[in-house]
Amino acid sequence: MRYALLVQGGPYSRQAAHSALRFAEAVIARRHRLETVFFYHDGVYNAARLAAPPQDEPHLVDRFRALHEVHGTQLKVCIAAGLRRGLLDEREAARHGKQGYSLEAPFELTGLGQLIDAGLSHDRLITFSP
Amino acid sequence: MRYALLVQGGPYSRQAAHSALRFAEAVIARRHRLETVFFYHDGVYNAARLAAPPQDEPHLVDRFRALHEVHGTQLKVCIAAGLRRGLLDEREAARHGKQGYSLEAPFELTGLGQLIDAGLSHDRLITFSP
Amino acid sequence: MILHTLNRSPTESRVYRQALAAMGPDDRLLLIEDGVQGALPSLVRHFGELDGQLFALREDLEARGLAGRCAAEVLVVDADGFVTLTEEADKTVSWF
Amino acid sequence: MILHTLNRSPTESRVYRQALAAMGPDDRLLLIEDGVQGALPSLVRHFGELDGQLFALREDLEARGLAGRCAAEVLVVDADGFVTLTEEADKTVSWF
Amino acid sequence: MHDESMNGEVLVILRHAPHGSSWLREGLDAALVAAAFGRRVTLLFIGEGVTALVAGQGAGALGQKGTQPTLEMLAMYDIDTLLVERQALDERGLGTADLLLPVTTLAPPELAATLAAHPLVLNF
Amino acid sequence: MHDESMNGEVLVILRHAPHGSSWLREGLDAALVAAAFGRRVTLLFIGEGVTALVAGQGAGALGQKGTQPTLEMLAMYDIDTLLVERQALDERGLGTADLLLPVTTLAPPELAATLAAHPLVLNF
Repeated sequence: MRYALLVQGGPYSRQAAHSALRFAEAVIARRHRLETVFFYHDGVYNAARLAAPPQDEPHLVDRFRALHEVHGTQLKVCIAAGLRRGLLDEREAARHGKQGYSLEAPFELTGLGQLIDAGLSHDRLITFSP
Repeated sequence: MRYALLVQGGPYSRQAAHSALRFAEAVIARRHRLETVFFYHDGVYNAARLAAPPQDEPHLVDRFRALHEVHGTQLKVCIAAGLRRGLLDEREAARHGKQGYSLEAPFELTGLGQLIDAGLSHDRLITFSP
Repeated sequence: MILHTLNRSPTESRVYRQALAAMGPDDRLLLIEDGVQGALPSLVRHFGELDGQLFALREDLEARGLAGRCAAEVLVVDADGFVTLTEEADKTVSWF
Repeated sequence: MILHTLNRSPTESRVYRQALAAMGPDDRLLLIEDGVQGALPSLVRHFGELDGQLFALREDLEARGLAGRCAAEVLVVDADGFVTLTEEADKTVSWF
Repeated sequence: MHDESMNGEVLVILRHAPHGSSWLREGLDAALVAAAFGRRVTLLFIGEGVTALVAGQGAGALGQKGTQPTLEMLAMYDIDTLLVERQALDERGLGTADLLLPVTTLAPPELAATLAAHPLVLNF
Repeated sequence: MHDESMNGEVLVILRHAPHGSSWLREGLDAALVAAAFGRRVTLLFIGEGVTALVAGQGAGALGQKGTQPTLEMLAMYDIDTLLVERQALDERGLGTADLLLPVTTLAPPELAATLAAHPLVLNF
């Protein structure tokens, strides 16, 4: 089956992102296709490129990135939720006259319409909330 | 009196930061001295320098910055809570081998000991939680 | 005397019971943010007998369209009154 | 058939009542994260009669030291079983 | 009452009050986007979410705009199926006359049917 | 029982379970730092927080380390006043024998006295 996940909790503050990654691995182990992870609400913080957790803790940003690199999972970050919370890619940073950026590929800023699309076009959408 | 605030909620996701800023203005209007705002838990996200909220919404990062500029309030961000969540100043970014930074002056990364100090040495500590 | 603040509605979160359990006989409870819903006449019973010790923040009531719907026994204060409550209390504890 | 997930303990949050109210006769409820506390024998009564429809996630029970303390009527599944539940359900709704 | 009009494609459940968190706003945004993309959208207000519909709301702390203006725009997006959990109104001493917009109230057994009838359910 | 040993300078109230959120960890961090700076620290576990003390915890999802190792280090920081709300244990069918560490249980009227006795109260 084609799965999409919706992650709404920030890293470290709540278990949601941990649960989503554990579920993602189990989905893949059962030979489903994990096509999309959509980040909304505080879930967008999972795309913060400067996250520096202690070395004896899982690095959530890297774990999500690995889903993309190994399994081709698309990592979509709601642009409206991201901008409010300071998650900008280079293009948005330039558009808002800011130096630097806080979100990098393979995470991509997209509209909420892609969440609706994923929810209707994938076989399953599973949500992990804070 | 000498006041300290503890802000534990992120901007936009919860009202905590809005409530803290409203309270801060009322404290100052009553001629108290607002010496310190300490950011912990998701409160550290209030220091995200790239935050780009819609123009018809309050810009919380700027509002906190104004407390420092106008009233000399110190804006202290818990370093452990910040690093996990991707809030690094230039020094920490360099120390972790990362390009760019996500937190800028007058916000400053400090240890949790400063929260304990503020709680014991100021006349009042008021907490705003998510 | 301790000032306790509560930012959750008693319909959604049971943290109000923790706040009540931790209150001394002279302590005060201030409802803020989503907590002001507890000031509605049909919900205020969750707080039992807190005569003269139960407050709600006016600005948060107004933002939610609840300013005119408060139970009579709730003392409504504005942000300035909130600061006064913190001046009068030895310390303030946040329940969330 | 809908799979509902719940990540809050019934002692802290009343969201479990919303989940129960929204469940159809064949729906299933899976306790995850802090929700697994509801599988304790003294708390499982909050879920009423959910014979064969109440599940709890093994990994979250184990992380909390609760794996050996579950009520007998709770069906314990691991992450693989969680995926199976989502395969079998038409859709999954998250309560938090 | 359950009727055909409840059988939209996307059900957005709103369970949070205005101002206290961004859940209500973000849920409404999801509903508006779905509608803008031509999907039939149903809103279901349960628990504290029913307070989103109380008339006479204002701006929040620091002048943050609330969700009342968004609710008043729903008709422009052809979102006109607003379902409200009757019990949640009762518990708060509210009636439909206290609300901003016309709604359909649901008794408890109708909730499950509403969830079952929509292919996509988003719970905020 | 309320006695002098409860009258530390810093009271840290822990109300959240391990793993589900970072509140417990961040509350314990605040306690350890206060103790490391030479303050007398009291821990008070109420509500769901009492589950932090259940024996036999493991790592969390993805191997995230839990808070049990931190709790086992408390004595090294001279944090030895661990107060637990008796009702919270009862509600969960737990007894002090189920817990990792020796604790003092408090009846409801003792909670307020504990808060009053500490100059600084941090509630997590």
